[in-house]
Amino acid sequence: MAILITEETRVVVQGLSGRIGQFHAQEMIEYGTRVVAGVTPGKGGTTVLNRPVFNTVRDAVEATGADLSLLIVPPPQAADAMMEAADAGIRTAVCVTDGIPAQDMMRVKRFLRRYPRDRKMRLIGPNCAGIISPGKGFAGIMPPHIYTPGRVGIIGRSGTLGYEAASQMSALGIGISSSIGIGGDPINGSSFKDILDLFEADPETDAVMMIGEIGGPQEAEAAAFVRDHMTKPVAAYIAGLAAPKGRQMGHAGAIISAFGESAQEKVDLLSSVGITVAPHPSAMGATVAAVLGHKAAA
Amino acid sequence: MAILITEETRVVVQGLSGRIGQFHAQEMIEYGTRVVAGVTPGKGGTTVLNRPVFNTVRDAVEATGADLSLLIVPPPQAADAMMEAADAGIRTAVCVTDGIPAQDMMRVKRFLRRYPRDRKMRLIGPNCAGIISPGKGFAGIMPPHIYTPGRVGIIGRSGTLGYEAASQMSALGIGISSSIGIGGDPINGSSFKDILDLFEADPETDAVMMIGEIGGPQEAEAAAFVRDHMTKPVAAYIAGLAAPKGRQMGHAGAIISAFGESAQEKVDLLSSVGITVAPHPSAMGATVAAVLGHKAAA
Amino acid sequence: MDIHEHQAKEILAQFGVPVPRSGLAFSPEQAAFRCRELGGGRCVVKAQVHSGGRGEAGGVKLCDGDAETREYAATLLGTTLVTKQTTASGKRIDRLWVEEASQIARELYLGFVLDRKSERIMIVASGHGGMEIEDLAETDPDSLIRMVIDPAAGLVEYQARELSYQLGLEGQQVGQMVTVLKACYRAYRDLDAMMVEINPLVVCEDGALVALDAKMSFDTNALFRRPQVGALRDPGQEDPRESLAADHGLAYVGLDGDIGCIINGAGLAMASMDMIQLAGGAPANFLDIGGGASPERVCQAFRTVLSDSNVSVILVNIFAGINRCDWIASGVIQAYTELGIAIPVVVRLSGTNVDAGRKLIAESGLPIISANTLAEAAEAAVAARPPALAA
Amino acid sequence: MDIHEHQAKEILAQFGVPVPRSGLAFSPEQAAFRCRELGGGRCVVKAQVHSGGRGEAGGVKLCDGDAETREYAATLLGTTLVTKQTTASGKRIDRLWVEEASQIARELYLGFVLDRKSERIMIVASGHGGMEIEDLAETDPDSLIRMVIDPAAGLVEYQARELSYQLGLEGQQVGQMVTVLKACYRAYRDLDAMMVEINPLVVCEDGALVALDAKMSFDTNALFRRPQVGALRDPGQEDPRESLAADHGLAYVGLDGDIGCIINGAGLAMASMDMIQLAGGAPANFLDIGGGASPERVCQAFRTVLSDSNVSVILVNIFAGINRCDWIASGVIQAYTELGIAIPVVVRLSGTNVDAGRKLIAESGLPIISANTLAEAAEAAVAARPPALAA
Repeated sequence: MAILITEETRVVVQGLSGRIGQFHAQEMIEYGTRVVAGVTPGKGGTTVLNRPVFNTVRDAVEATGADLSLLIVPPPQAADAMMEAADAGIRTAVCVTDGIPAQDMMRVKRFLRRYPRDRKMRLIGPNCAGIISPGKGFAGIMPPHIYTPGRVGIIGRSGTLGYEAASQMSALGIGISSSIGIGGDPINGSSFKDILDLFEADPETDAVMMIGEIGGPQEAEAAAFVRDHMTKPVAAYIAGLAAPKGRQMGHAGAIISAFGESAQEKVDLLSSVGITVAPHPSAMGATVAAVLGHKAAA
Repeated sequence: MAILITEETRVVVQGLSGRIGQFHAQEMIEYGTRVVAGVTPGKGGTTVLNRPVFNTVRDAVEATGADLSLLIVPPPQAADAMMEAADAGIRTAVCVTDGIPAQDMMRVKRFLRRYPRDRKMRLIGPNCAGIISPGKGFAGIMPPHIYTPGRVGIIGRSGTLGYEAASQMSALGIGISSSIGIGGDPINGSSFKDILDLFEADPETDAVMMIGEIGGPQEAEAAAFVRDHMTKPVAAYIAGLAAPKGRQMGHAGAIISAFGESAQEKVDLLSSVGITVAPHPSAMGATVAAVLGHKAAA
Repeated sequence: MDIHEHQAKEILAQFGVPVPRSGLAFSPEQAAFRCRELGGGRCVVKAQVHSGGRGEAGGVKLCDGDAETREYAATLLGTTLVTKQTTASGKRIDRLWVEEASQIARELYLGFVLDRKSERIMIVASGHGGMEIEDLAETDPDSLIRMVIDPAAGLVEYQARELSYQLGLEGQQVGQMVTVLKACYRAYRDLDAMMVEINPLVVCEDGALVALDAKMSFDTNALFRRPQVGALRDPGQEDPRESLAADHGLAYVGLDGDIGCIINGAGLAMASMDMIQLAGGAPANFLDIGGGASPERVCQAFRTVLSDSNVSVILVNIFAGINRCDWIASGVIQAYTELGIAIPVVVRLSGTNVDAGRKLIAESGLPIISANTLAEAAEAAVAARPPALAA
Repeated sequence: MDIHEHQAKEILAQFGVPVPRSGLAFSPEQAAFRCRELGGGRCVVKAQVHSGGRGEAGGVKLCDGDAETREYAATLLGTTLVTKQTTASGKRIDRLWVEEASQIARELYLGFVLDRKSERIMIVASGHGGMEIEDLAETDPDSLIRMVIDPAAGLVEYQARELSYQLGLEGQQVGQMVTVLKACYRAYRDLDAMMVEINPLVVCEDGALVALDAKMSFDTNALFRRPQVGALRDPGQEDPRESLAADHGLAYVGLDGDIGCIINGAGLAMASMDMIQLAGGAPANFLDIGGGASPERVCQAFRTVLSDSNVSVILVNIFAGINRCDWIASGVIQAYTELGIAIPVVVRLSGTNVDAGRKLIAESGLPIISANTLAEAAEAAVAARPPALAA
């Protein structure tokens, strides 16, 4: 099954006609992802990579049954594109765009709340590498071949650190069910908790690797969720032990601005609810291996 | 039981310190209504009519357990006062203020939607005469003594036409369980349908008199509700048979601007779902009597 | 509150709607000058009155050069224009709008209204502009596109694009239409409008979108916070009786009958009109004296009703809640004294202080016909009409 | 993006926040003139630097008359101010703000921030102003009032009143506070701020509210639509390396160690820093070269890192997704050629085009230390430091 994207998922790319959109769509198609359409306002009726391009997401959904949208659009248009996807009936939107104003994301999050639960779109990102279910399909900008198919889920804020985890796991022969990048912005569509919930329910996932970092309350929320609702083992790593307080570390969200937001405080909190935390980033793979062994022994 | 207001209801008056607020609060107290507090920003700590006045509705609710608020405040402050009441945990707000901008009401209606069902405030009005459960209490500006206690509910847009109905019924010996003025504005807090629902569920109400008028879609919605959900007999009168199309008849909402909004169209629609419609306004009492007889015969 | 076409265009242009080059003229000479300002060639001269249907009524004309413009302007100014939307007395033409002629390729309809069902602002648009929206709704309902705006999100850009594509716009026109839609929405929201209408919104032969005609009306309840809108009022376009009444806190609407009505409450006023009609009469007006009416306000109501020369009987129907029947009675008596009333007056009083009110009437010695119920009052009023009318 | 106190006050004043009379001065003479403009008596002279804690650091002084003002201004201008919030090198004082002295009865704290938990704008207020919010949170957490603003409704007036009463304000002050709160909220929302702070917001002895100090910072992601905010940037207050890096699309943060880092991705950069620390070293910087980095951008990253004279080793760690290892390798080689690198460089490449990249490095003949994993790379970097540092 995997989560969020499978062989069945019909993907539309918002921004397909752009150079970058086209490049990544090509990669996705080559990997076997079912890319069915593109959307670029004003380019309706054209074809890119043999896929029809529509003026609106609504048209694309009606014509192709697309249910997942990958958004590769410039920051000023990103919020509008996310709301358009939500209103057109897209189930999952993955936004890789970096540099979206925080108030635009506030607006998008509020907008998504107007839909009833069964019509509400799940937003992944922005400022994330995308999502992949190895061997099935991906929507994003990651190098797909570093991911070995398997039964461990990955959730991470950072793209490249997620690659690092996947490659460490592959080196140890550990495969991945799905890897989800939730993005490095202060306000993002889905939190660790939201994705942990999906992995907990996925019969093809046995354990989860969660890659957090300094700043923000989402790791603490994830800890509470793991304590109260997770039966599957969870490994974690928190980046930023060496980061000073009050300075923003690249990601708009990676800044320690409140009590409990430093890496050490997060490590302590995660450990306290039974999550196995990797002592350093080179031990991510080994920590997952240990957690899987622990599970086998249980 | 009656609906919305009983002997138990604890009433706070927003605008109690004003001349008009004080006048009507006095009337309410004399009638036996349990008026427990007033709210006037800046007058916190004072006393009016032997009732404590608070700066905020939240303070009043905390100190006195008020659950119904009567708003007698000027139009520019009315929207804010309604939102304050909703946020402070008031269950029912009755706003008599006339002349509130339509966009303020749009804002209030949207604001009320942010609360979950069990915390959502019911708003009656604006631009209404208020609500009364004869012999128990009232919140509004009506002359309470024209209402005889009994078992028929009244819902009306217009204040004076509601008095007319009540007095015709009294003259025929028909008493009233509760009379609810929903107001004459284009956007109001509660519709005919909302109040019909309450009367249907009230074991002390046997039948309902509904007084509509030209303009707006609420009578049509009420007709559908009566057809699908009402077991109690409903009588009705629609004012405005002599009103021309396109001219506003006093009430901001009383203007025929779309198909189905003329009095005759509404009469036909109500009749078609089994509602007994009074042929003229002097027959409102007689029509209720007929409906009650019909029920007795059923 | 309605405003003139040129005022609506000036407002919309400030918010970003493209409008033709144009200018206002209060005299034939000024109209000719405007024509020359625009290049001296073909221009459109439009009577500025608060009504639709001006074209069919002869209030809009394409003129060729300043001489024809002056001539046509002279025939219009100072006259009244009777359209199918005005009463038979029409609206006075005091100002003209002189506008460059556009090369029209397509006409669209665009309106923003308050939708009472969703309780939100709704866009109504059609690819067939130039017609009245009522006619469109009848003759080509399928061409009408409706789109509701979530007040929390505002008009979102994708919605504006979707609407543009549905109207068959393409290329640069889509971006222009998005601008027009957002401008209209902001004008509606920021100025507390009740209606914004651009009809027709034209696609010119060069592909540009232009608002050829525009209408706006405003929420009078919001004028306290929109003084700049209040300043646009043109009392010359209003029924003087309605203006006078409004200035005294009375809601008055003139009708075609002969029974003058003075009632408290809009619902009771409509019901009284219905009752008069049922009794075989015809109301001369709707009039709501409102709550807490003083004797002076009642007297002013009489003055307003009597300014309609068709009125042959007056019906006063009061069910007092926050009103007081004794004040009403005093007002009626005062009206007799001050206005020298020579036609029959029927008075029905009920509610607060009714006994005191009835006593005042009874003791006044005036030829007032008293009634106890709404039905009695309406029947008495119809019966009291002069024989010629009662036929 | 931070701005100066005087800029924040000018913005907030435009939105309706009352601020003291005051003026900007770039010279002692101008400062003295400002003092005379304010009446020539007591005034407050404040160093304009992007940092809190200026008072304790000697950057704010109450001066009595224009002579003292000139004298004090002369001691400040052109110097650097080191506060507990700046680095040891401090911030340069190029401008002063000369302000009328206020008669303070009470000091309040007022802040608007983005609350990541609710994902909304949050007001933080306290009846104990003048302290840093962090200190307040520690020493008097109960005095902190937090209020979240629903973006759909905006800051509603009753909320502002509730907050005012909670702060113990009364009478006219409540209305003034409502004005201040609404002004700050609008400024935050309309200009895409990330933080608005008035500390202290004082109640003067005459009862009036005045913003004595103000800070604003802005969302750099929104500068594309706020050119008026971008124009307020003062590069003189920024770390020149961070400015230079930002101009080339690099995210750079200077730190205290000696191992220069060139990494792609913020998470991997932080992880690499963690790994260096674990291996016994100390990172000299955070640097994210971003996605799709050209050889030129890599070369610029070297230039930025090398501008820090503490750097004794450079660690390049790339896990290429949308980057290409061959481009990275070319950039490293170009840096050797252009910059004459004399310190050890450790390179770890992984991901897209990794083989091509490694081949380029291997065939370059340069003394580059290659590593295969993150751990190897960090350990190699720590091991490559000069013996003195590696102690």
